[in-house]
Amino acid sequence: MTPDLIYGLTGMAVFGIGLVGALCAQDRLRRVLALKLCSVGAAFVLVVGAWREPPGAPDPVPHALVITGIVVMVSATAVALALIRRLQTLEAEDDA
Amino acid sequence: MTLDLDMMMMAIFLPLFGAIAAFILPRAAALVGLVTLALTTGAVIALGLEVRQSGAVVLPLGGWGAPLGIDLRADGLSVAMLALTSAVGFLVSIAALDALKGADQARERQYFWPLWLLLLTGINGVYLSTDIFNLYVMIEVIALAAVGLTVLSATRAAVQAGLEYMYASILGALLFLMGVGFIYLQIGRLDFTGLMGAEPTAALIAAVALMFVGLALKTALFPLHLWLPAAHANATAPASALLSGLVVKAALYIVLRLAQYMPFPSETLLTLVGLMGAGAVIWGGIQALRAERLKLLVAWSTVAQIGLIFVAFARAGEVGLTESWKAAALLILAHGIAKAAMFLAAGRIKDEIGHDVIRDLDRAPVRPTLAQFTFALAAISLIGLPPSLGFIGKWSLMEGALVAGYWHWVAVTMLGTLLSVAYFSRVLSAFLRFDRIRTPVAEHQGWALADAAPLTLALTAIGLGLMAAPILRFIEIGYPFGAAL
Amino acid sequence: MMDAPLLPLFILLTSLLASPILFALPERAAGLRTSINLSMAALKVALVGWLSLKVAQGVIYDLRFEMLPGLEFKLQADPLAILFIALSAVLWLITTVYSVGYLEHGPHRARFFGFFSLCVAATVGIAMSGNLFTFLLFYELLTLATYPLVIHRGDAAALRAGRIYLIYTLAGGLVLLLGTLGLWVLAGTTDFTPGGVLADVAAETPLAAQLLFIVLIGALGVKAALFPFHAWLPIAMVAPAPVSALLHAVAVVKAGAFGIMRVVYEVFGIETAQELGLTAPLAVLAGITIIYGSLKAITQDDIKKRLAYSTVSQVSYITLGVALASPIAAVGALAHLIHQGLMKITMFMAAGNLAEGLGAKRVSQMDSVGRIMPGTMLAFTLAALAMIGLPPLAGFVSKWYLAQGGLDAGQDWVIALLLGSSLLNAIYFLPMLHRAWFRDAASDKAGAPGRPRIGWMLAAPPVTTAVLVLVAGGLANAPFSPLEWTRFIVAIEYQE
Amino acid sequence: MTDPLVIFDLLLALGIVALAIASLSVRDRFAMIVLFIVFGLFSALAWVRLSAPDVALAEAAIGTGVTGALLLKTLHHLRFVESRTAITEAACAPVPLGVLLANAAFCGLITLGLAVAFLGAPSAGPGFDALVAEAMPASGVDHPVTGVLLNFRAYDTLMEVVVLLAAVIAVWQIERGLSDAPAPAMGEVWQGFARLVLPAIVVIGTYLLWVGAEAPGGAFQGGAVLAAVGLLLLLTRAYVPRPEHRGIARGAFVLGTGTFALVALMVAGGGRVAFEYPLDHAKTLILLIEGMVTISIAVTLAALFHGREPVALPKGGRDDT
Amino acid sequence: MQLLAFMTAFATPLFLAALLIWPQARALVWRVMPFAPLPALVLAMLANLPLEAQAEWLILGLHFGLDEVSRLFIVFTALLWCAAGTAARHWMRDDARAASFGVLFAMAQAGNLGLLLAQDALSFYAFFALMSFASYGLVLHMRDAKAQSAARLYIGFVVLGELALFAGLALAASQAGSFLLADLRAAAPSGMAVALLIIGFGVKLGIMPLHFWLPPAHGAAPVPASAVLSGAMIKAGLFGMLTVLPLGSVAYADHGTVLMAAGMVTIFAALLLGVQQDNPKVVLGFSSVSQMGIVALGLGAGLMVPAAWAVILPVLVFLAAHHALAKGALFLGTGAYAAQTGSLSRIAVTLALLIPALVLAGLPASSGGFGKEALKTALAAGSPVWLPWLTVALSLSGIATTLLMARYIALIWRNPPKAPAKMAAEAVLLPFISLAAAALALPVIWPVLAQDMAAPISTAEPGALWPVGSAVLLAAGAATFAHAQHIGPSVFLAQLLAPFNALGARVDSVIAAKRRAARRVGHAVPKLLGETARRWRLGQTAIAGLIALILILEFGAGLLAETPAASPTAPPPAQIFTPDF
Repeated sequence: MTPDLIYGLTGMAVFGIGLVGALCAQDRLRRVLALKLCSVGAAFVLVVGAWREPPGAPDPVPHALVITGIVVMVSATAVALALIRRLQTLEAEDDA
Repeated sequence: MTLDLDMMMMAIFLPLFGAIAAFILPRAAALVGLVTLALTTGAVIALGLEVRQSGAVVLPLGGWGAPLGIDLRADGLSVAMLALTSAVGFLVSIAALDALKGADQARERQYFWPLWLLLLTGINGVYLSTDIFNLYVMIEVIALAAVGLTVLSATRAAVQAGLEYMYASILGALLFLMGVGFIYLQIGRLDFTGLMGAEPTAALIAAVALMFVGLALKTALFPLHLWLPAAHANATAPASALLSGLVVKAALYIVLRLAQYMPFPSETLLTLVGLMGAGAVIWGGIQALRAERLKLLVAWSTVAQIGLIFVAFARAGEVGLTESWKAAALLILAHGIAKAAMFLAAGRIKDEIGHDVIRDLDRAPVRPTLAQFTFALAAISLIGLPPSLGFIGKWSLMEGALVAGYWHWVAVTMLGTLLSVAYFSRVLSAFLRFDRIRTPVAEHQGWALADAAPLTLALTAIGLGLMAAPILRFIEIGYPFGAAL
Repeated sequence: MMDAPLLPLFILLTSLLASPILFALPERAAGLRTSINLSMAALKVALVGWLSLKVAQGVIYDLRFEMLPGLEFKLQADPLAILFIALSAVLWLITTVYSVGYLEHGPHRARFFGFFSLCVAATVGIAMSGNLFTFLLFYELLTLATYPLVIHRGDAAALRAGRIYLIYTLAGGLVLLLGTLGLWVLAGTTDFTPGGVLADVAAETPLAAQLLFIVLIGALGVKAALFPFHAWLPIAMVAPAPVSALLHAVAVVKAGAFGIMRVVYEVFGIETAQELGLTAPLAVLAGITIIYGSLKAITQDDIKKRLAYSTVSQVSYITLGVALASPIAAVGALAHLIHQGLMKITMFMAAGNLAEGLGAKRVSQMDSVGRIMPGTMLAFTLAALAMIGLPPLAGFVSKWYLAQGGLDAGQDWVIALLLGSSLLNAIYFLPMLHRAWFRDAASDKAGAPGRPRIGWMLAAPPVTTAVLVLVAGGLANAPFSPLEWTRFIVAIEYQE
Repeated sequence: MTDPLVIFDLLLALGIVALAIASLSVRDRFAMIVLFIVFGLFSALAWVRLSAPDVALAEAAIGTGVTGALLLKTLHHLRFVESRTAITEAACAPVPLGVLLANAAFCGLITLGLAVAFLGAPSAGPGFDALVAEAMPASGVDHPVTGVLLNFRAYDTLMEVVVLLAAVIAVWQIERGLSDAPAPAMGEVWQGFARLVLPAIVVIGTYLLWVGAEAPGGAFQGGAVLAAVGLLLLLTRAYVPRPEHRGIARGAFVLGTGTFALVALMVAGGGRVAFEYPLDHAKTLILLIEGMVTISIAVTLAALFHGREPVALPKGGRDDT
Repeated sequence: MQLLAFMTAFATPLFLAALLIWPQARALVWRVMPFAPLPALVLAMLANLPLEAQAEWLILGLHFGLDEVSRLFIVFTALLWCAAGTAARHWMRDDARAASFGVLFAMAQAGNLGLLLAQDALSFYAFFALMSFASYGLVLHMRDAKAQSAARLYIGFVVLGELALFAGLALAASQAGSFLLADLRAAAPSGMAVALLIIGFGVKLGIMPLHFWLPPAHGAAPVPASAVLSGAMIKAGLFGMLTVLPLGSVAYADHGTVLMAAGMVTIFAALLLGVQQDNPKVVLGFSSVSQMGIVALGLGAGLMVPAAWAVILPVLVFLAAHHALAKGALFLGTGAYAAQTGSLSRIAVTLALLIPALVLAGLPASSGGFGKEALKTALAAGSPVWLPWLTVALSLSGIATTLLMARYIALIWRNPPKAPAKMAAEAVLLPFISLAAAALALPVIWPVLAQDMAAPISTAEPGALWPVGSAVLLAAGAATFAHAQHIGPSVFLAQLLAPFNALGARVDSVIAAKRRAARRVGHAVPKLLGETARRWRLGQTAIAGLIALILILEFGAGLLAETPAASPTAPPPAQIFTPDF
């Protein structure tokens, strides 16, 4: 029962939950959020992979990758949210 | 300081600088774009000459070298894809000059160029990359730029399609990222070389499943294609041409690469891939037959053609994979060129006639003859009639399948061909029908610059069939991967 | 004489290069278009003449270009190719003259002549293909180039015809692709070699070879209008008369028949084909087509449709001659390739003249047309009599050799078949002649048809070809006549 | 085995999973976002526990902070539009429960399969540890993560900045000509708060950037914190973007990318390849890059939050900026 | 006693003829008329052979006799007269000239029966003349122009024939010095006499070129009269030759040659002439001519090679019986056909007519077939030079007859003969059916009847089908052609192809309907699928499903690869997706 095991499985769970959300959610916002959960799940895997038993220092490369991933994800999220806003406005204009 | 201009760096950085320049100088965006494209094309040509002369070339960025650093590598296939990208990109850019010239299109014009140049950066980056995490970042670059291009027209349908595309892109990329995580867990490194010797363990199998589905989602392989038709059909013509001709190819290329370097293709999985491809060929064909609008038809044809590429990939099973990728690569090249030509032509037709409802095309009093001719030529290549490159690709596909005794893939190919004849002939007969219009029809009104680019593309798609042997020899340079590393 | 190894390529290029130029010409540049057309056609005839002289001297032309590893684009000029090229070159010239006259004021002339040129280029390519792969390339090109011609009128009927034409021929092309691939996989080559390349395969896996034969002949049978793949031909007659002439006499059905020849003689080899036991069924199929086409022709009232069904019947003579596997029948088949072309093109051009000059499109409207358009109808009559097989016209020569060949092959039923077919030919052609010459037109026709206004460009071509029909039959034994050339070819194919 | 930390781990893991489920299943969208932010913070905590403070910082600042702010802004916009037009979201027909269940079942299978794969993978298996340790002296920095980000895998990082650039271009493109929901009403208290807090945040951000070379922290985290300044300025309307600021904004967006790429290219030559910093100047160059990138990131994130390109529309136009 | 029997045999008809003069008796006489030949028949059937009787008292002394040949002749002649009498009774019921017809009919009957019984030249000639001249009235009965011209022709030839016959008989008698026919034969008459006799009998027989009278006469006479004219009376010519000529003892090579050649010409010329006729009865007449040509062949062969006569004779007798029954049936059948009014009954009668027609044509295993084969066999004994020609001619005669019969059948459809208006439709049927049945049954009856003379027949081959078959085909072709000519070739072809075209159109429309339906389905199903997939967001499900599927497949394959012998019974799941090619 080491942390990597626990958090690794947590990561799987979070990824799975995010996937369910991404596939099932109807609400656009919720889908974005679900995708973000997926990305956290993926990040867990890398961070866990980098973890070493306490005396050892963790592998820095996956950390760097996760940071990159986070920034990439926020960019994608921003674009998706911009699309959602725009679409909502267009629908409102059409319906009005 | 002496600059050592490495052509691989140029292929990636030129578009990047171009994008920056186009972004901060909106008024000169078109000029910047064209110059960048020309320079990039030059770089790719130089790179191609280098590769042809000395085989695959490798650039360890930062001097570290894989696995710690990231290597760029150009072999025959990479350069072929780069060449496809620059050639198609250059001609689409020229066409875009005309397609976006409207007075109300100032903003589209302004954003098209930086987005497109960033897209080019991403695509070129994919073709030169040898690191799977780097690939992840690159496909995200592509995804964001492509979504931006998709919604360039800012209509409701386009934005809706763009949003769906965005969801699919993010999910696909995340699946890929998860796969990267598993690969790191298993082998502790992320470069292709590390992958090659790996044993197929559970973690790697999971990685394969995730990455393959993620890429299939990005390349819109049936049944994960649902986002594609709307996205490609509703974008403006040059954007559609880029999306259909180039963007989906990036993910396809990654599949090809991974298939070569990973313990990926078990026979079962290949059969599954082939079945999905067959499904795409049939379903895409049927939907194209039903499509009411020209661009939607073309978009569905993309779904079918991508399916065909996967069939080519799976045509001879695990054993034949060392050859099958060539057939797939030929089809990728053929489709990239021809589909770009076709979307541009469709855009021209829509612009001239004012709509693209197939049923009413023959009621229009103007007939953009050259665009129609271009469309027909592109259709010839997409159907796979000789001597087009599409034909050569189909020939390779069927030949391999026959040799391996996989008759069902031959049957699927033939069915796909018939379907494509059926749906393209719907359009062609609309072009050539004259009895439903009373007023004199204006046609053949001389040459338009706007038609030059699509026509050139279409003629290239046809003519390259004659160059198939050199192309095949070229894409084999540096294969297999390890040999030249 | 100069030696020009690229001569076949030049012949191909005369029409292949003409095509884009013609496309690019503006619609109103009629004079320039005509002069390009005619000069190219004349140049081609001259080049073909030169080429045939060289080939007769034994010069071998062989141009290769690798398209895929091991798979070549190959042009060759063997006597068989010359036979077909000569036909298409001469008839192209004539048809071009005719088309210029026919479409004098019609729409889409740039498009028409562009595709027309392309079509002939494809035909020449088919003739000179050195392997089945190259053949396939040009075969598909031919389909594509003829499609716009078939739907030239652009109305619903034309489009329907075009669609059916496209479905049939492209499906045929697809099957041919499969067959070519099969040949490539089985034999490792697709080259046309006298004596065939499949002897070993046939010995080892006869089933595969038989399957291949069926696939290839089936694919080619579509264009050759072999029963039951003939349905497109009568429907495609909605096309303008020069196009019909092209479809029926010069290019399309001939390409199919020519392909069957190549496949039987130079892919399988006549002996192998016989050993596989597939020539006899092919002969029977051809026989069925001959009779069926004639029977259908009898009931047609539309002149062009009647002629179209007649083509269905007549082209199968060629297949029959090939399938009989006798050198004498082969002479008949090859000669018929030429003769049928001459006869049928005459008739279609004459029919076109009737439609143009008098608006007569149905047999029932043909009363006394002979007196109004004597030249045209004389040509028509000559061709019809030749079709029936009256000596000394061209049709007789080919039928004679076919009958002899049937006896030679021990297939006596061929005699009965030919007699029956001739009888049927007579049944559907003679009433037309009777009407044309001996029946008075219905007197109450509004406004007596005065001198019809057809120019020399319409009138001369059918007369010319009719004269050729007479000459080909009458001087059958003269050197360089089709028949003589045919004998030369057969000597090669049967390796005597 | 009864390490108290294990119990902490288990509780934290449980909390993370529960928050993930809760944030997706809670009906109210505002609550959903709040729950997500808490989830993000919990995850960051977990990563601290896994000795990944850089990642935790980044996740807290960007993954949770900025993302949360973006989500909230979007929610605000959506509610504003809905309130104006009385249309409700999710107008499309609901998906049958069976399909949803199938989705869930498949996802469950996937999770199970991935878990199996994860358990089968080598624990604390091979990695880059040795390589990094070996290369660190030549990297020009002391903190390994920064070394990886800005030297070993600097190409990735450059492309990551490019992604940000692409995002901001795309967002400007998407939202062009779009009217904005009125900014959330920020009371006087907030404005005062902002005035007090802002300098502090700037200092923190700069510090983070600076320590990045030796300790956890760096361009992204620093940039995120600085971006928070921008957010606050925007929210409080202390700063209102104007069309004439566009040039500067563009410059700021591309500053990081441009500098990074230029440096990467310029160092090449004389036997060095791109991204191969001369050892003597490595630290300087990396600092230069980090600084520029931090500015870019901060401005870009703020711009992403703001959304639209500030354009002058004709009077009475839809754009209220 | 014997004399009385002979007298009754030929006097009964004479007596009836006399009674008819008396109007009150006519009804009764007509009723009895069918039975008039009965005494002769009874005599022929019951008498022990040879039977002779003399009446020296009558005229120059008359001799009657009955031998093997004449017995058989009497049998079929009497049968024919019976049938004709039955028919005549109904046929003539409302005829104004019924009485005169009856008288002449009875007189001809008396002559015919009498000549068969006569054994001396004088009585033979008298009966022969009685028959011939009485028949003139029968031919003339209708009194219309056609009948008159036919009768004129008839009487002309009768006169010619009687003259020749008389001269011939006289010559022979003077040469033999006796009137007895047996003596005449034994004396080997001179060539001249034989030639005259041949001409005399040849006229009756209708051998070319002496046939001109026959077809018109047969056509013009009323149906009952035609039946006996063709069935019975022309056989008298044959009988005359058999009795008078010294066949089997002396060779007359030239005469034989001429007769044979004439016979051969007759067979085919009659065909050529016959097919051009429009009257069905005339066609039947030509058929008789043609058939007599065959008989002439036999006679000619007998004249040339006496040795062969022994085998030829029975065959000729059989052929005579065969022709008499079949042709009689055909003539009566023509009447029966004419009497029918409904088209269905006409079809029935036509079908019945096919029986005697095919028998006459020589359908294998019918009397015609046997007769022809027997004749071939018999002729094999004759001149070897002629044999091949004869064989061919006989075979071809089958074709000729069949064609004539086809022409006949076609004509009764196109030019139906006329029957008396009020006649009962079934009246003529009975005699027709009887004769047809007799003709059909002849090969079975003959051995019983003819005893010793039946040998060549009962041993003969049943005959070949091809002459009849090919002729039927030819006739069908000709009929089709004629029909085509009639309605115009293009119309005909259109008619011919109409069913096929209709079928084709039907198939086309079915296909078109199916295609439309398929198109509807083809449009609806993808649309439905697409809509459902979109609404249910199946694309999303597919993502998860696909990953799960790959994981399962690959893990499964991995597990199996690790433990290959884990489950030998269950097939590895991998193979489910990878069929073994």
